[in-house]
Amino acid sequence: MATIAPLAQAVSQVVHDGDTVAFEGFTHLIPFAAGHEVIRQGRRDLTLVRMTPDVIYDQLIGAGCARKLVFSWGGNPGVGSLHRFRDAVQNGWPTPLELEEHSHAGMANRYVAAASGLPFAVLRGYMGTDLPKQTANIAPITCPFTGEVLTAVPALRLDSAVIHAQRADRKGNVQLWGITGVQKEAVLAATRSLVTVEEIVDELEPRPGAVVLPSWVVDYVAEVPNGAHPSYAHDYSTRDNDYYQRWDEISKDRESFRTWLEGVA
Amino acid sequence: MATIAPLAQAVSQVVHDGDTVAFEGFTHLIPFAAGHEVIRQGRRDLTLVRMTPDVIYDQLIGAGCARKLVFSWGGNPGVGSLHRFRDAVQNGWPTPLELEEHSHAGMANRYVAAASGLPFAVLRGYMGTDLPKQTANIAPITCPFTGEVLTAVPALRLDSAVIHAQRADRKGNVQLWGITGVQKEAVLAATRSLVTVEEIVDELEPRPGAVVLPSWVVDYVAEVPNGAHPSYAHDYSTRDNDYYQRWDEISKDRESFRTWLEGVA
Amino acid sequence: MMTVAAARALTDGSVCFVGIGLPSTAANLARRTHAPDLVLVYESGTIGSKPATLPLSIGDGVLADSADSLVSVPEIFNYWLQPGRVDVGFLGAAQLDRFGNINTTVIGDDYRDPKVRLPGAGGAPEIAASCREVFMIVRQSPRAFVERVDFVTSLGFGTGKGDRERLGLKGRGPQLVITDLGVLRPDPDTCELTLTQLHPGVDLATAKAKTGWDLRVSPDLVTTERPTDQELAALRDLTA
Amino acid sequence: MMTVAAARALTDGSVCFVGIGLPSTAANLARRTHAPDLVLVYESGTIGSKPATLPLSIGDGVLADSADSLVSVPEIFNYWLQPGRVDVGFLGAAQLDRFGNINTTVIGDDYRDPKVRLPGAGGAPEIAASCREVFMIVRQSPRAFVERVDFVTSLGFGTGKGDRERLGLKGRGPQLVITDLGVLRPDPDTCELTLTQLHPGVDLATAKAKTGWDLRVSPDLVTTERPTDQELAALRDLTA
Repeated sequence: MATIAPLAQAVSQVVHDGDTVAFEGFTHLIPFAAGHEVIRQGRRDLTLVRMTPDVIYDQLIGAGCARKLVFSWGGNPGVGSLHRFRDAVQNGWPTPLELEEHSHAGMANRYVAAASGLPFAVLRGYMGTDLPKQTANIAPITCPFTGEVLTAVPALRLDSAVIHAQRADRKGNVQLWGITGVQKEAVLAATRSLVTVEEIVDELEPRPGAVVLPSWVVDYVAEVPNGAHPSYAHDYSTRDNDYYQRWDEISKDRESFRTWLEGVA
Repeated sequence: MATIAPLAQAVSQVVHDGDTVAFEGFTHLIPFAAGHEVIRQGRRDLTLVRMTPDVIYDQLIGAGCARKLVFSWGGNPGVGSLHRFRDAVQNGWPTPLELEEHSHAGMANRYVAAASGLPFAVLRGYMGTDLPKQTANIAPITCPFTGEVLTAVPALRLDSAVIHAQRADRKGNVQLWGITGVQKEAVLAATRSLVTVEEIVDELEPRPGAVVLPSWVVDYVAEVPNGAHPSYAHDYSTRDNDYYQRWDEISKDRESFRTWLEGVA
Repeated sequence: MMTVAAARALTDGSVCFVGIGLPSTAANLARRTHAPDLVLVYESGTIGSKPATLPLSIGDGVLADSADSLVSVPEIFNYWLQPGRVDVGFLGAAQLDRFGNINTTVIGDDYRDPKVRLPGAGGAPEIAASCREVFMIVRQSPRAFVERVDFVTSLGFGTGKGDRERLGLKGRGPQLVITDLGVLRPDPDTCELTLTQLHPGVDLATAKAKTGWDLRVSPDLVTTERPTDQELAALRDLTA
Repeated sequence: MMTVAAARALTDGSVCFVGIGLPSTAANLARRTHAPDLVLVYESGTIGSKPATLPLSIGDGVLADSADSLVSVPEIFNYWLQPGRVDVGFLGAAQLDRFGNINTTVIGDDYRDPKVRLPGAGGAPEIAASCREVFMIVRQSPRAFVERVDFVTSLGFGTGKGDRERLGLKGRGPQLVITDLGVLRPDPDTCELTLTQLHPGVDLATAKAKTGWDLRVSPDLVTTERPTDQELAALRDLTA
């Protein structure tokens, strides 16, 4: 059963130094507040995992929390590049960042394999690209029935997963809707999980398109209204596109980033 | 785009002699009316596919439509055995019935592989059981990363799939809710598909838990109110448990079955 | 008695994968007595169902309407059962042998020409493989409790201790067999099913006579406690 | 002009896998002009989105609210893209070579020490592999249109005709490259991208100068028709 706790306590219980951790969200419901708490708690040596590392990952990388990034697309959606990510990859600032790079289809299937308790997943992917030359864990696999050669990728098992959702009930059952991405898979792939929610309610009224994660697969729930800002929570808030634009400016040089970072702590 | 047509026409377009065909439904939304139409049209040599072949498959088998059954659990749910199925297997009446037998997990993953355009699926399954001795298409597969041995099953590609749903709109987009089983996978695994629906509406209003199949993956839609009877359509009808009980009596001997069959035609 | 004994075996807060029939009745009885937070998972895709009336099939609407979460059939097997998230899998059997192997496929030696064709595997092989523990409910008779099952539909302990581990199965296998006469548990050293409990009024000779193998009996054989008034009332309520 | 030309290339009723930016604008323009039944699929899991305003990201709420069906990200890749159900995949590129290979990963020869680190693959490798056809929208410049891409993120025709078939890819690859200067199509015999169309007011010398390889020109080179008033109005409406 999930424990309902304040954000700082929940983060300290779930995200530890050296963890392989995903803060998932596909443009929608990105757990920014939890990410900022990880920065405040000074976590180090994280292997950050995400299909679409965006501004929150740029912030975690710039703050020196990460040693490795496992990902498939790293950018500031609709704006451009992630400057802290680039600075880490190109110049090793503030620390070098190891990369493990996949395609979206590969990453999604790696989460599915982990959520399914399988050691690997099979897909039609990566064929003819240079990705397998740079990423060790992409392997050919032969169909035992047809002889066709496909691609295998290993399960993406996580120490911890952090997501944001619209609601939880008092027992810790979690409900999210709108674009739900790979959040269910990330939670099911993780040993420890934390869900920040817009609000805790008495009862989760059924909703079209809603995903419900039962309390017994969630470890911590923290009530953090607007915890996805500047991303959004469908039916609660809209995306703060200005923030994403401003981030381009803030993150461009190390000095303005440092000033921003002092504001978080 | 799906064509909206009367049941008889839709069935004749979708289900052909010799087809590998699934009439899917997991206790709920079983396409009985379409199955009876297949009996009326006198289809032969069908390879019937389903996780839970129940009364409608007993009827199709007794009527001599099938030469083979691919399945994981064949019974009259809550009542007992399928007598026509038993008579075909044990006595070859009215024609011998070849069996290809899997577990639910195997069948579900075979549908998933076909829906995903993959030649096979991987699962933890069948280990230590006698099923692989009797079913040719279960094979060991080794994880290229860990060396662990798992089980592979081939994709279950269908010539035709028939399901029942609550609603379609006039463009042929289909909406079903409640227990949705493997119906999406069956339609996506098939070359041709038919969906019978309780009603055709102007607009599909979003519903909690609803699966929507867009018109462009459905071939035919036929409006058949109560087309799942004696099974049920969530929010439209309840399961006719008496029918299932009565079927036990009707199907027990060939004579009473023949009388029933004359009533269908 | 069988249903009450099965219900008692379920710990509050645990997650239980339930088939229809006696397992479903037992699990719902447990929910209404000592285990209100028992999580019921049905293979039709309902997670956390809280049916007010007993479902007649695993696809009943009442299971869907009262569920915390409703998912597809592939998802229930892949995301929920396969990774070992379920504490207890509840199974029945047409035949069961001394090592807890289960047959629900065919009676007779020849699969191609069976004496009796049974429904088949359903979800059982993977329930037996992946749940942390398996509880079984089977009526005891020499025809059901056999020396060797005609067909291994779902694995218990195979030929004895160590087989499950060799095959890489994560669950601990059948830990409890509840019959109309008593309760059997696997011997910790050999994994042979051993009678550890007799229901009130049942004598040992009957239990042995209704077992198709030379039944081992635990030195600590106890008698099952009689159903309480509360249990009987809840059961009546449920099956009314 | 680039957006209008791209929109025109989309056939009504076809299914289009759309990335954000110009592809999304072009697809929505097509929906508002000649192709009202164009089906837009976004990798965030929205199938049949009909946004009233242009989305700023592929995860905008407007895409979810207006979709016929909303599915998970694994499902969109596995059930919808991978089996080849999508007619047209729309892609951009940082670098593109004469055989339509795409780079969105790194600029520079050394992956470990790149000159410029780009966002990476995203959905593109499998879009390029599995869609029946791929349309590309790329601004023409010698830095973008290169002899050989520094990194093959997504495969076009590899080293030429036959490579896709040898790798078992089902889609036909890049069939159309729309630039700010004109349109390129693969030569049927060699699969080399060949200029088949120039936009109004663009001369051939400019197109050649802005291409980093020795650009082949079709003998049947035509001029793109000017945007109609209706197209321009719809585009203004969309981007207002």
